[in-house]
Amino acid sequence: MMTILLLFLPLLAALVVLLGGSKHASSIALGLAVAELAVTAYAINVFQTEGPEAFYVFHTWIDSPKVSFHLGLDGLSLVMVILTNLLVPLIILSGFNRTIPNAKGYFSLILLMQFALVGVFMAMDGLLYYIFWEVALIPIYFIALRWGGHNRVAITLKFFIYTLAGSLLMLFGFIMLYWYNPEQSFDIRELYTMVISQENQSWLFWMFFLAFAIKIPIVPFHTWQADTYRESPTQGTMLLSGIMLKMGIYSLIRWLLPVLPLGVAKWGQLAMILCVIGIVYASIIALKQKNLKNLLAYSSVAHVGLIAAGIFALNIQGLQGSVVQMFAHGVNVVGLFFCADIIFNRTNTNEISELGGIRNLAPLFSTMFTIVVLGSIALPLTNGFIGEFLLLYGVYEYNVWLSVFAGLTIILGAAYMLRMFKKVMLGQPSSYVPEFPDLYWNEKIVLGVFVLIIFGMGIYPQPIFNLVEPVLQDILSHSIL
Amino acid sequence: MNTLIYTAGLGMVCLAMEILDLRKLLVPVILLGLAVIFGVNLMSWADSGPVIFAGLDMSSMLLVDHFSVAFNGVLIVAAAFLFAMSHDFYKDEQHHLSDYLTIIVFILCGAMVLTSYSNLVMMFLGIEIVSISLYILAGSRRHDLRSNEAGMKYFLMGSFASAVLLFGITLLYGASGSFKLTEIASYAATYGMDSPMFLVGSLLVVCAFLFKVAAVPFHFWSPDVYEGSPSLVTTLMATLVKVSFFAAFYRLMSSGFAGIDPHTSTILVIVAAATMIVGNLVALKQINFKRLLAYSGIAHAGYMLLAILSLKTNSASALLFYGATYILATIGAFAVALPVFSSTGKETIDAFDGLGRKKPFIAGMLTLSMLSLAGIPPLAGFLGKYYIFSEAIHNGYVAITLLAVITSIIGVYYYFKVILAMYTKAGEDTEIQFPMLYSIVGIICVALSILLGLWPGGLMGLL
Amino acid sequence: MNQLIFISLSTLTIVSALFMVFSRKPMYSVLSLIFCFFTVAGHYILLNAQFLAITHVIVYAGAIMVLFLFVVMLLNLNTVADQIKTMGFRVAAMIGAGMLFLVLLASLKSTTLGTFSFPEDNGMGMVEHVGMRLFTDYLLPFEISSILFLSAMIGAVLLAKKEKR
Amino acid sequence: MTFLGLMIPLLPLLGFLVNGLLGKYLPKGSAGWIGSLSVLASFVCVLLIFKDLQAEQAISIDVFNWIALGDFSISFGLWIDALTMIMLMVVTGVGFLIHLYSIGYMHGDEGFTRFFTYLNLFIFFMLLLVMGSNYLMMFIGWEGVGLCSYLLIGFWYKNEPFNDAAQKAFVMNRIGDLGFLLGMFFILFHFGTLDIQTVEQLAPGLASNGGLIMIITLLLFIGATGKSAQLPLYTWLPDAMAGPTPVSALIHAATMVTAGIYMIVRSNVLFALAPDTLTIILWVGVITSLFAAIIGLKQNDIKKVLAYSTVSQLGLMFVALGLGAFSSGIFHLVTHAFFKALLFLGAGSVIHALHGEQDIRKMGGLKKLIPITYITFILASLAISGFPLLSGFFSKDEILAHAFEQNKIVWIVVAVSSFLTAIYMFRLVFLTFFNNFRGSDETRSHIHESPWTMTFPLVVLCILAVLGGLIGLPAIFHVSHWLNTYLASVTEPSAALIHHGDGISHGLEIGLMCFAGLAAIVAIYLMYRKYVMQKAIPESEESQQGFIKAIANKFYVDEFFENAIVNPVFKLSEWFGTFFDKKIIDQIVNRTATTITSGGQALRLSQGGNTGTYVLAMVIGIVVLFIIRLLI
Amino acid sequence: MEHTTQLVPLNWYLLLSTFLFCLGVMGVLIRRNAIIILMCIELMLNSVNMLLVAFSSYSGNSDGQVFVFFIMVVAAAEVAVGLALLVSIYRNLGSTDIDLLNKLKW
Repeated sequence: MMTILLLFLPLLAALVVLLGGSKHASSIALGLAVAELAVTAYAINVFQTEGPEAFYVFHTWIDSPKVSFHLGLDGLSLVMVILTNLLVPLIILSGFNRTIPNAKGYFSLILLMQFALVGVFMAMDGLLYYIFWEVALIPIYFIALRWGGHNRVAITLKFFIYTLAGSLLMLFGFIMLYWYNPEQSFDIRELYTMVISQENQSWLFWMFFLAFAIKIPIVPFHTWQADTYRESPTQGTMLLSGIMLKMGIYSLIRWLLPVLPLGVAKWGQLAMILCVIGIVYASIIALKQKNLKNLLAYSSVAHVGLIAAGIFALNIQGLQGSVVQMFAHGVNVVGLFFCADIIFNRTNTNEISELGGIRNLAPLFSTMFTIVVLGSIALPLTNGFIGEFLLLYGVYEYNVWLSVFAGLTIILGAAYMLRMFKKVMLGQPSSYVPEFPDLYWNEKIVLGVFVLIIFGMGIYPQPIFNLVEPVLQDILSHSIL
Repeated sequence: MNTLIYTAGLGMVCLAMEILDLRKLLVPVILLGLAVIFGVNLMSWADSGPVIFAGLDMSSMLLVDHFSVAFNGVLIVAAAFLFAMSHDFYKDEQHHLSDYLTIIVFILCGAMVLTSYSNLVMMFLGIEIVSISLYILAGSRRHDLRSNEAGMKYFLMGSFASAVLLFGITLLYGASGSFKLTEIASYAATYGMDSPMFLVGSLLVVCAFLFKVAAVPFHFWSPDVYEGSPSLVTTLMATLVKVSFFAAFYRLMSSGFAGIDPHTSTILVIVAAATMIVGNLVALKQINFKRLLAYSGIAHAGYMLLAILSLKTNSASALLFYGATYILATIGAFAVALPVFSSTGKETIDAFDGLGRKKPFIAGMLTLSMLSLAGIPPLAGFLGKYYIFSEAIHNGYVAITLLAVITSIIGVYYYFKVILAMYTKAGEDTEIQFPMLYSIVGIICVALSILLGLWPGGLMGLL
Repeated sequence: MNQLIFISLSTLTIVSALFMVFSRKPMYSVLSLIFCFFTVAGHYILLNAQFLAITHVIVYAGAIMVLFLFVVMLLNLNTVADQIKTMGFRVAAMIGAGMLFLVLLASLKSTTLGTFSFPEDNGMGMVEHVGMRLFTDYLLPFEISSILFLSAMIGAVLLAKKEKR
Repeated sequence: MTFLGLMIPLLPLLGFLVNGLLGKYLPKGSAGWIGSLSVLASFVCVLLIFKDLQAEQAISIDVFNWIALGDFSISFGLWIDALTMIMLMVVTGVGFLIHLYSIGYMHGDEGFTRFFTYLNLFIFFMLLLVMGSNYLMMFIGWEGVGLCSYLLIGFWYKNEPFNDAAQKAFVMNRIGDLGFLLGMFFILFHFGTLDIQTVEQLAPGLASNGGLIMIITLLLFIGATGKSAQLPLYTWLPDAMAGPTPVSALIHAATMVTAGIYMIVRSNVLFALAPDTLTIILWVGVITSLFAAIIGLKQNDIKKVLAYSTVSQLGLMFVALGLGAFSSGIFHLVTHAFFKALLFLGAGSVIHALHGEQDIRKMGGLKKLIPITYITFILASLAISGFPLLSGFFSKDEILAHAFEQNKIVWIVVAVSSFLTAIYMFRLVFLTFFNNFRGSDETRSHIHESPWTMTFPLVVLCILAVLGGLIGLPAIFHVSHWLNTYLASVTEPSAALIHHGDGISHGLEIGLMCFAGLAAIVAIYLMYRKYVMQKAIPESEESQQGFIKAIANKFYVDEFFENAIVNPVFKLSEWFGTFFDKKIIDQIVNRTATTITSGGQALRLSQGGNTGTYVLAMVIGIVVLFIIRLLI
Repeated sequence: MEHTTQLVPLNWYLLLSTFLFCLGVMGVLIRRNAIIILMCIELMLNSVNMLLVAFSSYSGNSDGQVFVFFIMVVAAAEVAVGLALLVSIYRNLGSTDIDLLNKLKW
């Protein structure tokens, strides 16, 4: 019941917002998203006392082929659901004080997106998972298409088709799995335990990996990303970067490693190298980006590259690091994009060369921005550090030289972030920044929460470790043969 | 059987109402009649079996089985949608209304014959009833040269294909000595592979069917005819007729040729591949909406050929489900397109410009229909594709399914062209008249699309 | 004897068909097709399908071809010779049709027709027998074809009738 | 004790939080006192612990389990032993004085509150660094002080070059940090823990794996070179002088830059097990010390001279470590903290008096105008130059003695560099305080001595700089070397592992001391003759030539880094960003799409509208299908 | 027919029909006049009819002959519709040349 409520409340909310009219759309949406957050909080409580069994939902959905409505909430899912349900209210709140045409549609799509994301994280049946995965794509596409920037049409279409291409390959992979499965079902428990020959796994690996790699994105499948992030409306970018790309990473852990261990054994090394190349490559590109959102997009590519690398390291440190870092990156990158939005909102530009001197005009904003930047460059005691430390250690256990190479991210990350910060915030105010009102109340709340999370997680990450430890151990036991 | 008779009777009633000058009641009466027929069809589900006609056992001619009843049901629903839309579509041609509607009723009869034949004679007659009626409808805008052209092209090529079909049937008859599917099947099972005449005949019949379902390289008629025909007729061709031909094709392959021999399967694989590629690729560059849907129809034919290839118990269900979802999505799209066309006077994609702002609800319907055609979950189109692909993979057609997956990615692009037009372009200020019946049809179609996407069991479990 | 008749009839059939296909004047084509149909009727008789032969003459030569003639004359098509397709296309068409013929022959050449025997004149082609078949086994298609006719009838009227405006 | 131990870092943190969160609600100027007193309170805690804690005792405080997963766990733990005590006293003691000084120095600055917020945060992180019980804790402090250094260098953020300097400092530190991080990975992987004490105990057991220990120590040393500004990662430190002068005194002289030395001494067993690493450290220290001293000769910015001096002195400390004389390194660290902090504060006082003027060519004759500053500054200069019996004399001499004992070449180079130290220091002193004022009269009229908050720390530090040597009097004075004794519990485990020289006789030691003292005096005299008697003033940059010009331009090291690393990376970034990413990778994606569409266009044209063609296509289709059928 | 007469091998009919069929195909391909094309299609149908009758007679199975009736029915309907279309086009276009019907393409 709990699970059902958790899943369907956002859908209901989306409908309510859609029918509620544009005038109060944002408030209604926020209220319902907070309600969902409250449900999540309650779910955490239940999880602590009763464990994952309390969330088990199983209904036969389609008889032939056997698809079941199988939902579950283990630690890993719970972490992702918390991330989603925590970020969505903040994302909605970030849209206050902004003029949004047809607000009811906008917020309703955001909530629809939340529904799909929660579904992705809770689905324990391959096809159900796939459906949620695809459904998540629709609202974000329309958000970007309807409310995006000037070049949105071509760019969002590219994004849509590119990611859909990956997804359809995954669908193909799932169908293959279905028929390889002697029980002929998509149930995750059976997929974990079934035996597939190395040959089949090795090409199935690419079916899945491509889908995830495009979504995450891992270099060289990243070229849709910067453009899409730039052209999407801020809330869209936040959804995309904060939660949606986590779908890919989550799926690597949940669906790729344990289902295709032999495939991972064969190709994991290559994937790992791709990830690590991506880290350095994207970091270097970020150094000289001229647009703030582009820079953040490339920094995101670098960060998620490291997360994915940690996963392919196939050890508990790497996996734990990736989960923690998913959460941390979700918060940080959303915070960064929100800061970019605050700047754009007041100056109408995101070109780095046109900005400067904001520090002086908006001290509170600057402080918050600084903290988010610090989180993102993984300063100890911020959330970014825990993840990055574990991830690099995971990679180190996998291969020393790769970890050296991947470790360059801490140098380059600092370089491009601080360079950006310097040019945007410090120095003398530029002509584009005649006046810069400090944070509005909603911005204060959003950034304030982010700052709290950044430090909270940085200082006491152990709850997340404890939540996901059993799941990750189980997944590792399936993925290392 | 009764279904067929009632339907034919309905056609007669239509003609009679013309004489009695009751045109205004025509559409309601037909819809009512279809409801009755749907009920009759449902009843024949339970006692499907040999067909008795005037005391004679006609089971060698028609066989009412679950397959035919299920398909008939889908076709009746599709026809009901078409009739509902015809009320407004033919508003300016009231004096011909009964003619058009009667012909459509007869097409439905032909389609029912196609779903349930058990004799090549019946198959041939079914095909011809549908085809000849369509030639008429395609060319029915007499003063429109494009309609004339569509009718003529369709007629010439269709007749040519009929001749090929007949030649094939003749050779089959020559080889097996019968037109009965059962006897042909037993012949095929015994000598099929050794009899050149049988092989040639079956190949020619297959070619004729490939023409009727618009598979490459027999597809050339379809874009031109779809474009030139009156839009409602295009809808009819794209939905009811296409699916009934597929049902007939499936019936022929499964009960006539007793499964599929490796040669035919290779040929069908090649044709399916070419169909998917050509259909999807050419659709990319279309600017006319009907033409776009024609190529989309070609592409979908490619996917449905996978179901023909698979030929297992489940693949009939898959075909039924796919056909139903395809019909729903296409009719849903046309329910929006028809009034837009008549309001703007254009049939190109830019007729939809700005619809997202002007009529968000209507635009939403079209969007969902397009998404269903593109196979995006949770709409039914996704599950349709999924079933077809799954069956094909299960039967070992992995490579062709992979191609189908890849081409369906391309497909997304052109479906989205329509969506983009609605939401990103400004468009002219022409007022879009949107009659009630279109909205009702659209809503029902989209609702059914969503419903089938969420609970496919109702339709999937039938066969 | 039979072979001789067959060969001569076939020659006439083929020649008239060729003339029909290649004649530039529609009227000549129609006339040669009518002639061709008569020769086909001859084949039917040769094959002991007497009733069919009669029907064939009545339906084809008597009705269909008259309709053709009527249209040709109505539309006054005989005044100018038909346009012909480009040379390239004609060559392609010849090759295409020739290839079709060759392929069909190649596929059919190994056919053994062992199950066929000499056609006895057992009255199979007479009107009683055919009538019996039509109204018993083939009753359903017979009735169904009426739908076809009805449809075609409506259509022909719909398409060809002059509008009163 | 535990409570006091906890309070040590928490008090500055509290100061930070109060200033940072409530700063704008508090009365103007109170931030300085809050900041200073919190550090003073912390210092008091340190003293209280020092009173009770025996040299060989240690306090271990586990705050909570920070990261526990799989087979390792890292606690958020503090560790206080003798070495920590020394560092704590330096950090909180000197830190407090500098806080106090800042109240006067920063008076009236619009970022007054912010300044103390950062400064307190710095103290907190520095305390974490020295108190951390495991390497990860140390790393928190390590990066945290880097952050504060960044924030404080770029304190005046409206000035673009200052921001560049701040960024440079952070990024260069990060290079070292990567080394540190990798070192930690090796430790964690092979020792299964990051707890420093455990690692030190386990290390001898793994000594047979010589390469491993060497890799670990080298990586840690890379971290140290970054933080402690050694070759080749030193260039950020001179630039870091962009920050307010108290920052230079606290962070870039007394505390943060010595973190590298602290870290190596902290892991002395590991380093002792890797003699090759020690040799590398030795030579890096030697070269840095000489190199920076030479550059210092020709600098005209009062703070730059001190900065290069710092680099040089840090090099000297690394020499000590490289020689295995860990406690000597610490000794010099402590005395250096005193006199270098004093020098910076004095320089700050000068700059304060001159309203921001930093060029020594525009100073002169200040000794009468700001006497307290003058006296303390000159005493500090004597101390750093190794003038006999001042603190620097003893600490430096101890290192020289170790060098002489082990490696004569090292001794010579180090002796030369200390000689140069005296030269550039007194060049600075004479140019600043002697002769006549060379600036404008307008400036001259405003020069006045600093307020007591600034002079008091000068005096206290001056006393320490003069007497600081007492904690480590050499054996020839027939008193026990207090520092060595005190640190024995820390350094003893490694002492056994290092092959020391045979030791040198008392006579030789006295000789060396005399030689060093004499050299300092000679140097001072030379400078006196040149700059006071001959009244020379340094030439302008344009007239310099050859080697002198190279020195004045810091051997073009910055330019070298700029052209060899930074610019290529930026070029690469532009190439990746505008060409490779857009024109290659993205084009592959886009071209796939355009190829498909143009394929669609081509196929579309096959649909020519001609029925004959369509039928022909059908016929050909049938033929082809038949042929396929016949062939297979 | 007497038994003594020499039999016509069934293959001959097969050959003749195939030839006529292909001739019809060729006619459809090379002619531009819709009426002639329609006639060529009739020719194709006739070739089929003939073969059907041949098979029917040779196998003593009257199904083929019955089928020919249905083909005739269909042919008649087809011709009726086709000629109606043709007349309709002729009214608009003034010609029956199908190569002029190329408004719908691409």
